[in-house]
Amino acid sequence: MRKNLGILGLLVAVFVLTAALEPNFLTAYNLQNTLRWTGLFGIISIGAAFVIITGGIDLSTGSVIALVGVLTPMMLVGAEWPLALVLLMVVALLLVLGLLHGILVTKLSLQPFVVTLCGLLFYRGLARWISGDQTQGFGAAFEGLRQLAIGRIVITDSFGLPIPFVVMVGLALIAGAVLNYTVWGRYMLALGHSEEAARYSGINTDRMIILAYIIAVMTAGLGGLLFALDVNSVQPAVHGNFYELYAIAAAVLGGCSLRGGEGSILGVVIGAAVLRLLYNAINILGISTQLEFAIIGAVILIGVIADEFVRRVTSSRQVHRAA
Amino acid sequence: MRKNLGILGLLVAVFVLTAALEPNFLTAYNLQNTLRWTGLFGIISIGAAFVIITGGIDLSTGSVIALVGVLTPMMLVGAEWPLALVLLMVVALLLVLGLLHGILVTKLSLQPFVVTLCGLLFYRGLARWISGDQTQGFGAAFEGLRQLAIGRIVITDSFGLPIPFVVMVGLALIAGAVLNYTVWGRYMLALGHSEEAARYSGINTDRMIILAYIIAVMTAGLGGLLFALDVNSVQPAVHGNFYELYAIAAAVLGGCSLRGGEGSILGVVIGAAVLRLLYNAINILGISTQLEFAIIGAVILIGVIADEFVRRVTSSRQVHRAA
Amino acid sequence: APGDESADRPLVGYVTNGIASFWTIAQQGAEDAADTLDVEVSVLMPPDGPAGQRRMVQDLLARGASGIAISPSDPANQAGLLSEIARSAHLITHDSDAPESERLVYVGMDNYEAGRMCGRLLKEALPGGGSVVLFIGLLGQLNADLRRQGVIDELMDRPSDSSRRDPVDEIIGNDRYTILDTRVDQFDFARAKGQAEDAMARYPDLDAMIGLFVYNPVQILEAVREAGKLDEITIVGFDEDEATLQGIRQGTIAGTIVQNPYRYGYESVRILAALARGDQSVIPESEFIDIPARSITSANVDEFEAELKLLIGQ
Amino acid sequence: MIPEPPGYAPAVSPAPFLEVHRLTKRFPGTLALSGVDLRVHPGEVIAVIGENGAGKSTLMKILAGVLAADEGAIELDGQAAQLASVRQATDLGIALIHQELSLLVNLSVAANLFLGREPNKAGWMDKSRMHTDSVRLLEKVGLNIDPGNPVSTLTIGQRQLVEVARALAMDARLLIMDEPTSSLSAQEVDTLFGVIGELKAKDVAVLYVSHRLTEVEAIADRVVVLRDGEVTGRLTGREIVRRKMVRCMVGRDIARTHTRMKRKPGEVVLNVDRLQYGVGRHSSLSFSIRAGEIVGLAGLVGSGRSTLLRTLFGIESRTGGTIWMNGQAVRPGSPQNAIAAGMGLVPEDRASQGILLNMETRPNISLGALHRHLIWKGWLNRPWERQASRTMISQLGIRGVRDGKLARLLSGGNQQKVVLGKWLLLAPKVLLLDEPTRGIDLAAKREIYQVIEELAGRGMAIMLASSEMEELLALAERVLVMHQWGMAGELAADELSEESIMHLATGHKARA
Ligand SMILES: Nc1ncnc2c1ncn2[C@@H]1O[C@H](COP(=O)(O)OP(=O)(O)OP(=O)(O)O)[C@@H](O)[C@H]1O
Ligand SMILES: Nc1ncnc2c1ncn2[C@@H]1O[C@H](COP(=O)(O)OP(=O)(O)OP(=O)(O)O)[C@@H](O)[C@H]1O
Ligand SMILES: [Mg+2]
Ligand SMILES: [Mg+2]
Repeated sequence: MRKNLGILGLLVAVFVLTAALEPNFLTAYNLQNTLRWTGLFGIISIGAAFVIITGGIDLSTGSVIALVGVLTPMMLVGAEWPLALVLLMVVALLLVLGLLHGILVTKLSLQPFVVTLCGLLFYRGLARWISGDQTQGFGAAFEGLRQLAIGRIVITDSFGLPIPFVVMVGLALIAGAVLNYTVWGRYMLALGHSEEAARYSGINTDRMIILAYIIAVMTAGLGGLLFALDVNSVQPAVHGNFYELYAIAAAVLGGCSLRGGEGSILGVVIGAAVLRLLYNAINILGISTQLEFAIIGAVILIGVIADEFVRRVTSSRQVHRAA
Repeated sequence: MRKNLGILGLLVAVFVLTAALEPNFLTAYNLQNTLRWTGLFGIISIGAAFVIITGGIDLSTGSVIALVGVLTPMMLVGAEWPLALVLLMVVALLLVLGLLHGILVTKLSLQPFVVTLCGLLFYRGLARWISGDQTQGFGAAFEGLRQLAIGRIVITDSFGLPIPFVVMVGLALIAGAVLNYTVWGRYMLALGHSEEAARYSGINTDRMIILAYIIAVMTAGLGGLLFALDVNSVQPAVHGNFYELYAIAAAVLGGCSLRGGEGSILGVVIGAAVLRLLYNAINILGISTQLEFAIIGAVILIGVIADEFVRRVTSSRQVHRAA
Repeated sequence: APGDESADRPLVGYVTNGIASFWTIAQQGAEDAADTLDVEVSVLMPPDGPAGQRRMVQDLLARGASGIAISPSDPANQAGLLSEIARSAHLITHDSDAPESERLVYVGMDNYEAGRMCGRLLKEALPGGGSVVLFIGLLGQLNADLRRQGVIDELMDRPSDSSRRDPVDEIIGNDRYTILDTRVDQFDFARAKGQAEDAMARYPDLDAMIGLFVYNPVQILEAVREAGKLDEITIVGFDEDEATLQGIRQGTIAGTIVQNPYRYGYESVRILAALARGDQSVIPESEFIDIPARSITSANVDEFEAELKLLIGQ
Repeated sequence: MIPEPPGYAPAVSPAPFLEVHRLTKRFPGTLALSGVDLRVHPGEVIAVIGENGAGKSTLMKILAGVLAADEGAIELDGQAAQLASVRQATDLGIALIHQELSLLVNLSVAANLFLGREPNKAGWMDKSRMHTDSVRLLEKVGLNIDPGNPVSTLTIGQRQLVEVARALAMDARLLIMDEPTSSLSAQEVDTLFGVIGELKAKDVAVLYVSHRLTEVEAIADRVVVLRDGEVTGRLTGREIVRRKMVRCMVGRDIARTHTRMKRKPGEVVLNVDRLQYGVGRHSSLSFSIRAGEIVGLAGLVGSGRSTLLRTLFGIESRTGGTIWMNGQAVRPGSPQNAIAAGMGLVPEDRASQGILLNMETRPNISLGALHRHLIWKGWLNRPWERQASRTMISQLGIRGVRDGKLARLLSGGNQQKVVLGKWLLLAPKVLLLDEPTRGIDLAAKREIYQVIEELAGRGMAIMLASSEMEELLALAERVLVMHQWGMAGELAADELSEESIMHLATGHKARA
């Protein structure tokens, strides 16, 4: 918790500032939307965090999102296969992809950046080729299924919790528990610090790394399904472009070190929330979209710099206390 | 040299295969084009390699290319400033950006991935904002300057060496010399292996890292200028998107390890050539553009896997010889 | 609609389907209309297709926009989003239509028809027929697909049917014209240029190149000029990039099909402003405000440029 | 080669726990083990000794499942056993304490103690049990620290004790210790021997690797000597005396005591005036060293010796005071300033601070002095570099190593010599040595002592921080003793003895 104070402060600051400048920000409608987007991006960021914690990186997220987003409607609407079969096929595909990433990284000792960069290129090409570059969507059918992405759990008349957000919270709880209270989480943190030392401790590091890549691809796939259901219109060439960078940015903002071995799920979720909130703030304050990227870049930088200062101050204070 | 055999083999394989399948591939016109593109991408890849060798990464390349591509025509054509002044300003700007990256990475010990990711976002936003999202170009003026990008040094009637390729070769020679024959190159390699041990040996590691980031931004800027002169119309929102990934991919294909400490400039240049050759091959063989990404992803993967096998075989052969 | 309580300066939204210089001209029109009619306009250009549109529309609604003009990337699948707009604001479409939705009016042209016009331009410039390669930024977006199909159908002399789709990787031909390929560049100008070069390398006897997105004719022209094939290859294109117009003036480009993005922007905001103030009369019976595409060739290029300069106030 | 005598069986137990037959291991360019036989019975302590690079660590790693042997058979309890992974070896009851520290410094001590074997139910860790067990284990090895602290806050010595505790946690039947005491001072070594005694009583077998022959004399039931991958001697009981061990190791006698050369100290080179260091510590140190002097720095584990040296060298920031070199104040802030002023530091943590493991030997040796020998501007002088590394390799007796070999593949002792060579090339006026012979074999140690003496003879001032009492007594002309980051006192040549040093190091006031 203490480690996430910096990023939490940033979240509160952006929130309060936006609310003060634009009252419409606090409408139930807007808050719901922001929560829904936070849920969607939070899901993929949690998966990214696992890989980062083991000292790897996953650049394929955006392309996996595109691939799932193209395949699911093609199978459901185009080929009219039953839902259960389609889901089974998607899960099987994701498992294979995650396994592949993991095996290439461990057994062939290829660099994670390279393996997943190839994934980024390959799956995007695959999605474009399979669909013939045609936009895919569920049309007006599958309204029920689409509730998974656009539905909400009603709380008051006007406000409800969007389902993607609820899914994300559930996922975060599980992920947090795995990371902090199970041996597997401990193994991942350990091998993130030093794979060699972890292996010398008798940990099956390969298996844990493969597991992390599977988790990342699975959450990307889950995110991809929800994104597709939400947007309901998937352009194979652009859908999910750069999403891996958002996921990684959220994880890093949330305290994951790309050197591995460090990270908290709560932080990652807050990180994703900050990013989404920023997007929302820029649009709702009517700031030129041209500045969108610039502002987000600047805020991430400010966030990590602030974090670094907090760390330096607290660590020097600790020393003083110890003396 | 021996280390680059794998990637050289890949280059030859793609070359021979394409030439066999499509005779037009060997026309002077096509070879010139491929060389020009290789030059352009090679330039930015060499810069990326320096950062990678010190154990860092530069994700801002594409956005720096966009920023330079937008600013130069705006100052030259829009504001009608003299060429020398414009070049001076661009160089000064690039120096500042490189310095900034380096200082954030060293003095504030932020993660290179994060710093340059913020750069990626920020410079892109800046380019879009300054230009108001308007496409920028040199129009019909500056034909002379544009020869830097589209001109060639005539060799025979029909064939000439494109100037960007010549520039790249020059840059590669300098870079190779710096890396292998100067203390600075040695220091970069050393600190890429272990920054701490390098510092204990009395190396000013911060200064060397900053230098690497400056080199990366400068080559990205040079590349950006040439790209802008070449396409002569720069759309701020998309110009140079993903080019950092190509630069990194070329460096990695060429034998740079993202863990730092390893890399050869010759390899990087061959890596860039492989990527450009692939693009050319896909187009000239009339393969669907939708498959472009998939093919490139697959070939990079095959390249690094082959490389890994070559390494394993040669190292086990050494063992047998020793025994 | 709830937007009716006419505030002093109602807010209206103008959402594009991407970022392009084409859209900045439309932005000019939208902002001019907003100034004249005293409304506030927010022009939003999503960098990432439908997903970005959705996000931006929702933010507009949250800000209490009284009306939104949108160029839907993918109307068939965006029904939900469009009805979400229609529930709380006036919805109109521009540039690309969504006839099935509850939109009040469509401001724009018929992209399929524009594609056919482009085909006719080529037929005039290259009456004897020949081999053709198409260049386009992105497929899968309705107006892009329609444009491409229009060109193909015109060259193949087929009857009009905007629902037809020819696959990308097949050679299409009749006794006069052969369409060898469609190359997609994803808005990467450098790649667009490279693809034009590669097409010439692959087909040394190529007769014509058609650029379907605003920058395509420019990049084609660059590549053809550098290859020294200006006399051999006929170029036609879309939109009014300065370099394209210049090429037409110099005779290196045969012609281009221009839309009128300024009017798209202006008309959209004019209608939304009137609606915001309760004036329903701006909606014609046909629910279509036609801003027809025009063919620009060397015959009318100077006239057109003068007109354009006047509009964007240069 | 000397085979294991067939009839040998100690009185403790009739059946051996572990039997190794004709074990062979090759590395590129090296035959690390060649037909090694070994038999280990429950409850016996076998010391494995040998020069640097003899193959001791390789043998231990094979037994612990880290490396696979090329040839040979391993039997456990009389049955052929596969030791293909660390996990398998631990499950069969074999635990290894690595020579190079292998702790995860960002994780807590408790997490490290149980890494890979956390008490858990269906994957869920029992954190409270880990905590209480940790306290018990740390107590056993004499460490009084909170198991919740990250390992990064511990000194090298403390970390070594944590490694021992971790091995104890495994409840192994065979405990392998690869130089467990290389950073420990006499007090901690005593604690460790106590622990080993308890293990023996519980029928646990111990394989003990060390270069400190006094320790071997004190603890071993049997000794196995390796040289160039072959067993060259097996000693039992009364045979375990220093002279015999040395003879088996190096094939000749080496004098026990090092003969000190006569020198005349020169001018004061290094003068430290009221130095304050370590954020939040309140100590103020003043001392000076003359040219040609060898000054020892003694203290218990964690007394602040290493931090002091790092501060002098500019790695750690000082909070007050001045450091004078030849009458000029040294600018703080970076090692470059210290080097420019004429200092050099051979750091304590070889693997992360001393050597670039993935670089070849030659650039490692030349790294510090490169900039003094340029051809022009920044251009490397490669012929000089080649020459210099060759010279150092022969001068320091780095045996069997070509300068193209990756540093990682050198034995620990040879790595240490490479680091020393790097600083010798730079010829500093003041050389700070932090545990310079950690993990170095006897013969090499003598050679290094010789080098140090010669350097001092040529007028270099040397500050030697060491945990090894013998070393301090052999080399230092006077010794500064630290206690809890402060100077407890100074002992002149005639006051020097093990007792007097320990007296000060444990916090007693200097005798009047
Ligand atoms: N992975 C490796 N690859 C190549 N050679 C190696 C490797 N590991 C060890 N060696 C070599 O094998 C030999 C034995 O090394 P080992 O580490 O077993 O020696 P040691 O007896 O433990 O020495 P020390 O006392 O210095 O620790 C050395 O020559 C060393 O250079
Ligand atoms: N990075 C650190 N953060 C906090 N405390 C530290 C750190 N490094 C060392 N210490 C503490 O500083 C004290 C002295 O450490 P130092 O390494 O200087 O001792 P030392 O006398 O060299 O001991 P050793 O022989 O164990 O190396 C120890 O109590 C240790 O816990
Ligand atoms: Mg050893
Ligand atoms: Mg120490």
